Amino acid sequence: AQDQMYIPLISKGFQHQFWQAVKAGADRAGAELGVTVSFEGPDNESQVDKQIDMLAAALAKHPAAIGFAALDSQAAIPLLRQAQEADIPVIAFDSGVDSDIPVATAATDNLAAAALAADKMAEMIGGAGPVAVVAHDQTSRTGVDRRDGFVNRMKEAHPDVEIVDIEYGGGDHLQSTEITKAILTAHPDIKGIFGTNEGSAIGVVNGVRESGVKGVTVIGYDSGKAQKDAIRDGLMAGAITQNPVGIGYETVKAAVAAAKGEPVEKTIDTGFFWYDKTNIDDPEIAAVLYD
Amino acid sequence: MSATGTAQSGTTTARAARRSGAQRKLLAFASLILLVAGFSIASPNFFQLSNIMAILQAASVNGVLAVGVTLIIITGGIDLSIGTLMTFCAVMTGVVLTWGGMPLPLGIAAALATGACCGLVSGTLVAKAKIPPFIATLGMMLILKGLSLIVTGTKPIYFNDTPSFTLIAQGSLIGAVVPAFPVPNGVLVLFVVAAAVAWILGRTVLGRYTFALGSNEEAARLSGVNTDGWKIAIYALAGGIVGIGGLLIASRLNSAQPALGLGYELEAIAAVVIGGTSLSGGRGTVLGTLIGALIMAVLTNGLRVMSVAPEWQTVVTGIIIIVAVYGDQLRRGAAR
Amino acid sequence: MSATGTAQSGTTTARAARRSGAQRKLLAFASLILLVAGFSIASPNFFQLSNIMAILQAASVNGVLAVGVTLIIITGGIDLSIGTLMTFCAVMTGVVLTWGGMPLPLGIAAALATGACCGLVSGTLVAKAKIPPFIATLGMMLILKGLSLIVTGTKPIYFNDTPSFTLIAQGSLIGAVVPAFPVPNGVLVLFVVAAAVAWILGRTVLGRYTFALGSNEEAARLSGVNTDGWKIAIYALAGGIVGIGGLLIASRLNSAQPALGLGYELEAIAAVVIGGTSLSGGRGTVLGTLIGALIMAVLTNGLRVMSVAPEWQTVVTGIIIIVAVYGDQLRRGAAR
Amino acid sequence: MSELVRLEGIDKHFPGVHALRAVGFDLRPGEVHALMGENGAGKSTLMKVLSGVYQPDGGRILIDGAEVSLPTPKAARDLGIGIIHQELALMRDLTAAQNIWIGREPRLSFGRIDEARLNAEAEAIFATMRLGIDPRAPVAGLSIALQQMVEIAKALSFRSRVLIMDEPTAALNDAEIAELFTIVRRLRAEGVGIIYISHKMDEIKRVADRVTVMRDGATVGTVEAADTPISRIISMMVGRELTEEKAAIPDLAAAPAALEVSHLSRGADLRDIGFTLRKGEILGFAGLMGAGRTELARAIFGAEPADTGEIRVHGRPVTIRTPRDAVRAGIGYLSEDRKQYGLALGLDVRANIAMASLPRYADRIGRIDEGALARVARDYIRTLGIRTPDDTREVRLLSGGNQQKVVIAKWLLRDCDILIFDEPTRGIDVGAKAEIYRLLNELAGLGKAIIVISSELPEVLRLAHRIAVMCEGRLTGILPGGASQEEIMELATEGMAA
Ligand SMILES: Nc1ncnc2c1ncn2[C@@H]1O[C@H](COP(=O)(O)OP(=O)(O)OP(=O)(O)O)[C@@H](O)[C@H]1O
Ligand SMILES: Nc1ncnc2c1ncn2[C@@H]1O[C@H](COP(=O)(O)OP(=O)(O)OP(=O)(O)O)[C@@H](O)[C@H]1O
Ligand SMILES: [Mg+2]
Ligand SMILES: [Mg+2]
Repeated sequence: AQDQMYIPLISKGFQHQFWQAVKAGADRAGAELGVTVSFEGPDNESQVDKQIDMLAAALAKHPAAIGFAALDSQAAIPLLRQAQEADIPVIAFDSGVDSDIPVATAATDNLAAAALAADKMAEMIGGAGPVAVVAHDQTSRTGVDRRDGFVNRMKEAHPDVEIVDIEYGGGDHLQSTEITKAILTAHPDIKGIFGTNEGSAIGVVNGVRESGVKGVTVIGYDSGKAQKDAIRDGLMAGAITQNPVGIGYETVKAAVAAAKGEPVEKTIDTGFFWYDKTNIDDPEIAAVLYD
Repeated sequence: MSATGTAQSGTTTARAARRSGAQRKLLAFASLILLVAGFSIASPNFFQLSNIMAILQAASVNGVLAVGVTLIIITGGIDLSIGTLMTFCAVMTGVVLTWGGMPLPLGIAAALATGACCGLVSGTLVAKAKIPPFIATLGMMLILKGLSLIVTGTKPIYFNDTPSFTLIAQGSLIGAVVPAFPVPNGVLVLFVVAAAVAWILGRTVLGRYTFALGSNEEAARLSGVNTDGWKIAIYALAGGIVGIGGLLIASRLNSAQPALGLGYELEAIAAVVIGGTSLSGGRGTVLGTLIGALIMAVLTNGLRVMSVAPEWQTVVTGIIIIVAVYGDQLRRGAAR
Repeated sequence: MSATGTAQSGTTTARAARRSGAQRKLLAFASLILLVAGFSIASPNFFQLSNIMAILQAASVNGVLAVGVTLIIITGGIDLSIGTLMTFCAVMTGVVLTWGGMPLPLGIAAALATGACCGLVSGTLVAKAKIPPFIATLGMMLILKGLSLIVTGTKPIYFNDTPSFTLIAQGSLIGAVVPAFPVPNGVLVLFVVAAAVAWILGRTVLGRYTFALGSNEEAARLSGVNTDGWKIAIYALAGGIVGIGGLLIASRLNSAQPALGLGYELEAIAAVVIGGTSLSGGRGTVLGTLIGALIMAVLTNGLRVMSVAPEWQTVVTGIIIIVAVYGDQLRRGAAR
Repeated sequence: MSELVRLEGIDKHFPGVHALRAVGFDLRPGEVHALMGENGAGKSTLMKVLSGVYQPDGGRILIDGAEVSLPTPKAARDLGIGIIHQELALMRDLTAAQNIWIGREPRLSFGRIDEARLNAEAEAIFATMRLGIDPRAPVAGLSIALQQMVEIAKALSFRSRVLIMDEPTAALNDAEIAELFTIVRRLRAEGVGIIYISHKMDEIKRVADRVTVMRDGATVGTVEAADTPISRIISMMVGRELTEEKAAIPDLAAAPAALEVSHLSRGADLRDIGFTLRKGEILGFAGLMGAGRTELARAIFGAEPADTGEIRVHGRPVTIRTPRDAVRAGIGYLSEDRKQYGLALGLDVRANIAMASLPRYADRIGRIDEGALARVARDYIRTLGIRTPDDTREVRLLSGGNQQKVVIAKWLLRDCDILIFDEPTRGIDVGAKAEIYRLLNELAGLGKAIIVISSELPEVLRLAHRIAVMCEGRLTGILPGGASQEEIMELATEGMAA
């Protein structure tokens, strides 16, 4: 097995559906290209140092290349430099690394994706009214980008939509449920709520359902069975999905190419998509959804 | 003559102790009322039936976990594994109901049995292998966390095939009878569990030995009590109760989320301690734990309803936990 | 004759006691060696200088936190706030160095002072307000978590303007002298801190009172010891040590990450207990804690290097923690 | 006569201690067999072997002539062996009745406890002991004496054929001791065999039929109590003759006052107490249990400061809010409950002796001079005859009496001018008692001012230069050293609601 090319992917997590989809894509590429892929990430997106330790352990294994989804790109620079010195190409995935060390980046533009969610939200609530955000994290790149992408777009393009509350549920379904119920209590006139990842979005759906409030537009992020069901049932108006399988697949593909010394594209935009009741079964969308 | 003197002082002390105990509980209750009153004044949206129900509902999972761990804390132990055990129980219910396609009662039994078995393991590690509870349950916490992910393949298990499953926490038996009072079943479950455990603690042999273990385990052993056996039984019982918590959360989320659970243990333990149960064992009440869980739920909900910035919510929660226990401490000091 | 008898048996006991104590430590050390040996056989990549250094580096932050909390645990207390305090100290260093543009020593002083002050607050809550350590430090944990986010505005503070800052943990003084042995400074710091605390515990009045508090606080108080004062001092010292941990992690990450820290307290406490320190207070060693922290770091790294699936890593870690402590328990039982 | 219990060649080692060396012992039905010996002689260890707590390394245990093994306390109890342990083994958070019936609760269906019956039966036992303890009172709220009574009640409730009493009277006053002896005699009449351990020599003559003496883990011999003089038993115990007589009472009228207490009050426990303690004086405090002597000592020492009142030390007024203030003012306090308040049981002998004087053995940066500490610790181990292998042994492993000596050593090392000894000889053997008496006299001779609180009147009479008597929180009078027991008792019960 040692003869096979070995490529570890250090992600931002592994327990969540999203990361499992990335892993699935990476595994698929690994199988197709005949390389060994491992996939690992810390428990939550604040554990920057745990991720660094994982990167260090990965380097110790003398891999052919490394895939890395930096929780904090600056913090990882010394180890990335170490990789560079050892001639181990680094592929950034999910979000970029502020450095020229990664030879390629396969990522979603979370800011733009969340802005799209804002546009959809504004459209559905008639361009005005109070809305809230249940975000999954206050400090991580993805949490911040999705929140800011949504909030800034509202401010710029939909000034009559007021963001009355932003809360953080850690992506925990239950916490996000309670948060949503509290938001609905505090702002009975709320028109819409945006949940910034799968756990948050499901929490919002649960919260709205449990409090029995009608007419709140829920927009989610990512995919998953519960989210797809909610969209089909009309509990969720729609959601943004990234292409995690594609991210994983492209990352490994680029890593293999880089390890072989072949040229790779500097940025691989894996894209994002809006999906709702109407297009959920389109082949193009169904391909990027996962559960 | 000395006998009468003694008798008098004896009775007085007992009466004083009982009175101060009741007072203390009343005062802990007062903290709760104070919080509720404060939030009601601060936000008109707070004191509404729907929000009160939301708070009770929010307290239900943590409350059940806290009631379970109260038993263990009274023995002088601690259980860090309750959060991930809750999840593991939910997962096993999912395995039985969704994967196995079995009927609901078997799913419920699966959660309880899983909880009890894991509790049995923890209890055995503590009682027989003499591993300190902190470490035994820390190990179990990690093991169960991993097992949930392994069993599910890190994917949630949904209960869509068992539609009645969501009724466990979300339906309202009481609401069906008294529509004006739609108490969710989850809350009902919490109160039933609390009442049952209070009864066990106050009336049964198991309860007596729970206090005895926490008060002076060696003395209990020298008195011929099978301390190891009872301790294992108590951990198993607590595990079973955590299994009920697993059912509640799975029912509320209509799914078993394998990555959930870490951190729930501290919240439950906090509720227990706020409720006046001593971490050094030997004393504690279920009613106190219930009030503790409610205090935490009111606090969290109230700060959110007031739209306090999330980072300040954390700070205020920390301060209020300290202040609540400080108040309790003052009262105790005064009683002493 | 009885006198000589006593004297003789005296020396034997003392020697036996010393031997069993030394044996125990040796055997805890043996667990560590066993783990290292196992991983070395299982994976050729494990036992390499660079990986050993990575392990030591990984152990350094947790090790420093664990050494700090060892002091508190020996007094019979516990500190759940060390994780978020570490972060808060890092943040304050960031404020002083990056925002304030002050020189490096002031940044270091800021971390230590922040740690000591917060320790002082915790200590005062415990000693004066008589709040159980679990609750006092749980409250502090939440307060400090919130404060870090508030101070930073939830954004990391980078130390790019103070390039030498990264040297605190990442440079290698030893490597500069002995290039074949590039021990990172973070590791050096860990060993220096451990040696200093071991000295304090073993040789000074503060150390003696640390044990006395954990063994019987009331007896110490009735001997005229200012127990409250010393307890506060111990919490403050532990806080200062956590401040060092904050410096190390900030230096490793070249940034103060405001959301970090939750969960680190359990890991540190686990290292302490694996190292043989009793959570009920009165006994413990820094050497044990050091070994405990190394065991945890070796375990985590080794499983990763062996490419064990992450969910299985968790399970195996849980099992090994239990087994390690069980081994220690067996030895103690035998020694008893 | 048939034998109830026979122990043959019992051997028991602890790490570094050969606690029992081929001990033999026998007990007949209907006798009280006293087991005597110095602190650390191995009495409690032998009894723990007989009650299934410890497993012997060698030897045989015969019950009714048949060899048995006693792997657990329960096994022993099932054979009819009950024990009152020397160290209180109560669950402080449970009530008196709950403690008595722990492990044998009367049950209803579903594992429910018949609490009413439990309390009623406990009350019945208390009634036979002529005690008015409320069975529903949590044990933590009872005084040590009452806790001891609960232990005794518990042992009685077993209706054992063999009842071991390990120093049951250490914490009792005379009235209660008399009560206990009534019970003992009744049990003896019922054919129960009783093994009775005590350091109070007069009790032998009062209840014992035979006496077995142990020394250094071995039996010295067994004698009939009736025809053996106490002095003979003492010399068997300590291996030499003890001569003790009361030292002459010095005339201290001119001596300067060391401690002056005036109008000291705290709630209902202490009411307007005033007295003067002179340099070189031993002031005895007598009173019934609960009279408030301990409360007074704790108030003076700042453990639970008084509400009002003035304390002067060497003529200067001092404010004492904490024990630290008291120690700084030169006051030392040896509490009546050494385990809870006197010792850090998990620490070694040296650390405990040093506890009150540590700063004196440290330099400016707080570094301890262990060498010097070890030297003084060994000095005290020698002069007080503390039976310990060395000064680095954990105190919890010492026998009770030796633990007490460690506390005494702590205060001697601190070199206080004023020493308050609360029940200083509780659980201490005759030899050591004599040494402590000698020591107290010596200290007084050196000009120390000493308060001795004791529930044993003979002890007060023997030691004190003057005797203060308390009753219900008030100081009812101070008598000269030569006072009679009757005079003291009169003051001790003065004004009590009879
Ligand atoms: N668990 C133990 N471990 C080690 N040594 C012990 C233990 N228990 C007792 N010893 C030692 O055994 C000896 C006998 O102790 P034991 O308690 O039987 O004495 P004792 O005769 O009851 O004394 P006392 O009158 O003071 O109660 C002592 O030297 C004591 O230190
Ligand atoms: N049975 C009891 N229950 C509760 N408190 C008691 C009891 N007996 C005594 N006390 C408390 O102790 C106080 C006085 O007891 P203290 O121990 O000071 O008396 P003492 O004279 O030292 O007697 P002792 O011989 O027991 O040491 C009482 O005023 C009361 O507050
Ligand atoms: Mg004894
Ligand atoms: Mg007293």
